[in-house]
Amino acid sequence: MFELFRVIVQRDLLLAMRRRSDILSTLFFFVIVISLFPLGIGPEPSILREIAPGIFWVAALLASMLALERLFAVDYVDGSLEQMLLSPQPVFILVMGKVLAHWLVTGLPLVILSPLLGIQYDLSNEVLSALLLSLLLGTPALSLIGSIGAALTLGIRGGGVLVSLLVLPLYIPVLIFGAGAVEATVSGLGGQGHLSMLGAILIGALVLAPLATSAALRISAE
Amino acid sequence: MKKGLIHWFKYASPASFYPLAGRIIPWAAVIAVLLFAVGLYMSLFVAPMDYKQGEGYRIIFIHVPAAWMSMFIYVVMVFWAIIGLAVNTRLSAMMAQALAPTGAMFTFLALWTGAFWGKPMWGTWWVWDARLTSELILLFLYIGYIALRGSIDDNRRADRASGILLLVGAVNIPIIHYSVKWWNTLHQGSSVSFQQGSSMSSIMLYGMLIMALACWAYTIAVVMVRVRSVILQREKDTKWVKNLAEIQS
Amino acid sequence: MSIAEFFHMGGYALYVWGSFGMMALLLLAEPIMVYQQRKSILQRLRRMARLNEAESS
Amino acid sequence: MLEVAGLQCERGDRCLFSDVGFRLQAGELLYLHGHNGSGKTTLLRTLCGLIEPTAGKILWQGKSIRKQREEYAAELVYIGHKNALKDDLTGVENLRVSCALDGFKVSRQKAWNALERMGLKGHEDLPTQVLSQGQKRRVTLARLLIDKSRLWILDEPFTALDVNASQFLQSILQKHLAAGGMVILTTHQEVELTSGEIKRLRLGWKKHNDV
Repeated sequence: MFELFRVIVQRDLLLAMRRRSDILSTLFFFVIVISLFPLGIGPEPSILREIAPGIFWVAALLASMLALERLFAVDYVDGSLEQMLLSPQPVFILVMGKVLAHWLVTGLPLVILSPLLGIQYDLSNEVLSALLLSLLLGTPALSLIGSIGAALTLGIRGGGVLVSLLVLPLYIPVLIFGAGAVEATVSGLGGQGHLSMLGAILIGALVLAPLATSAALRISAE
Repeated sequence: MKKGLIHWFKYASPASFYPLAGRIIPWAAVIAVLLFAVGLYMSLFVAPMDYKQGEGYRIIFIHVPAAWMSMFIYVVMVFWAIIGLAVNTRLSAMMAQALAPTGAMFTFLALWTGAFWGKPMWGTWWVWDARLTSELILLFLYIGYIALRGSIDDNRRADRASGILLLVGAVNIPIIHYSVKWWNTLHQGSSVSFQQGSSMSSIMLYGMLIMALACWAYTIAVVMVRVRSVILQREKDTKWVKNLAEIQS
Repeated sequence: MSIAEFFHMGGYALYVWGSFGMMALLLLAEPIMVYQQRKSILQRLRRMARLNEAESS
Repeated sequence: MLEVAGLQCERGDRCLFSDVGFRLQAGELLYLHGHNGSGKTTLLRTLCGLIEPTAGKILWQGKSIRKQREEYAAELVYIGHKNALKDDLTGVENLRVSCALDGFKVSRQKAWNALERMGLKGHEDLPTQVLSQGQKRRVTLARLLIDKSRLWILDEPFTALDVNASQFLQSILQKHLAAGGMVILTTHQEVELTSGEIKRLRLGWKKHNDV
């Protein structure tokens, strides 16, 4: 069972490495969105510090949602998805593998880069670490929840727009607790409560989302 | 016991549900009209003016029932989705499909009346109050369901995919609601809420209950008409539809 | 209470009637739309039935 | 043994086929005939368990495949008309992944040998996007040389293959049947068997007779 998980993760990482533009486009989307806000709002550091948590989290939400399109679509088109569904292992193992690889490729770089971007917003070290931690807990949850939407809209015309319609409302708790953790740190209250809620959401998503996604994949691949 | 079960399964087939729904419609419609007449009379004439909110509070006679309905209907849709996924009856997915537009309509109505209540009470049309925000997210969930259903051509796939979406939404709603509440208390939004300040008099409670029942009867009537349309559309190639009196004439 | 007073709603006319009006609008429009939908489906099915009859005879 | 009875399938409110039934024993090959749009691919995918039939049952070793999805999947190879290859991976990598998905761990050397036997010598470690259609098909079919599953369900396996390759594929099929395997396929090409039995199933024959 673990062998298959490893094979899938390895395969998807290898594919991503051979086609690096996909990784980079998500990352640069994140960078550009975050860099645009000061241009629209003005360079006043006190304002930027205040809005930074919300901007980082909304940008992360959008970036993760944009990346969802590629999660299953390519496998669906070339027939690999059928082969995965016909594997003698439980499908949710496969889903976990694919989501993990997807997160490593589209989520993790964004998490790692966020402290660097945080400097643009004049954030203190403490806030930067809270931002890093909240994104580290939150973005995998986003990938997991988003995988349900990606699976449901496979092969549907206008699927990209539809995914955002289905998935964004479900992202709201992650957004609230993620941005809340950073904000609480900014205001000196400490973000532990928010972070533990994010952790709870991540665990919940880890248990439930792969099941829903594999059911959705079976339906969509018919 | 066994006989009762068979009886129920009989109505689970679209062919036998279709005439049953047809018989329900006039009854539900008449009840809805009567209850609305009583409810409106109570809410506009009988209920006394509120000492704090003036005549403006009369809005809650439609706001609260609409908000109840928006949530009830979602729960009912989830119920049908579970039945549909578990037992694989076509009718249950059709019921969920027929309920969705009415549910979205009540959600919109709750938001609209919330805004019209908020303007005189809070001074702005929109306040990020926990209740209104949750209602807004519920509207997004309804729209997502309708959009997903509408963009899948194959009915069987549409039934099952939208069923899964409803289930996912049902798991998420409590989490969303809780997180919005948490967020709201942290940000110290509104201090006036709908029930606060005015102790609910029994006449108000009855008025709201009657309005809610009227909305129920209305929903049943409208949904039955709509589910009949859905049945006709999806079963158009079957013999029983071709032999219907409505079509033969 | 005079009629003018009733419609004035103690200064809340816009809000109260805006809400009740929207409800009336929606609850009247939806049944009409649903009924129209049913009529058009029945019409289409009837046309199809007639076509089939013409073909088979 | 694969037993199918009363199978019915609808796609988009249209009944594609109904009351399909057959029985397939070890060493038997089932040909699926039918004009375009008669539901051959749908039937094959239904037999794999990818599509749920609207009526009827599919039994593997006397037990419904829905109740033993994983056990059944372990005994099954399905090759659809899509090649399920990743353009950015090499032939060897593709083959190893597809075998791993079916539960077989394959060494690099073994995968390399299988591709060589399929006539892909010198192309083993090229990304499959530079290969021709026929060569891609061979990479996909190389799985049949390694996989030990008993039931093969093949959708148009001969498309894009040249004479040599299709003869080689025929010999693979014969060997599989002789060893007690089962094959279900759709094709325009006849397979000559030295042992075992050929069964035929024609889909949509009613419409066919009308024409």
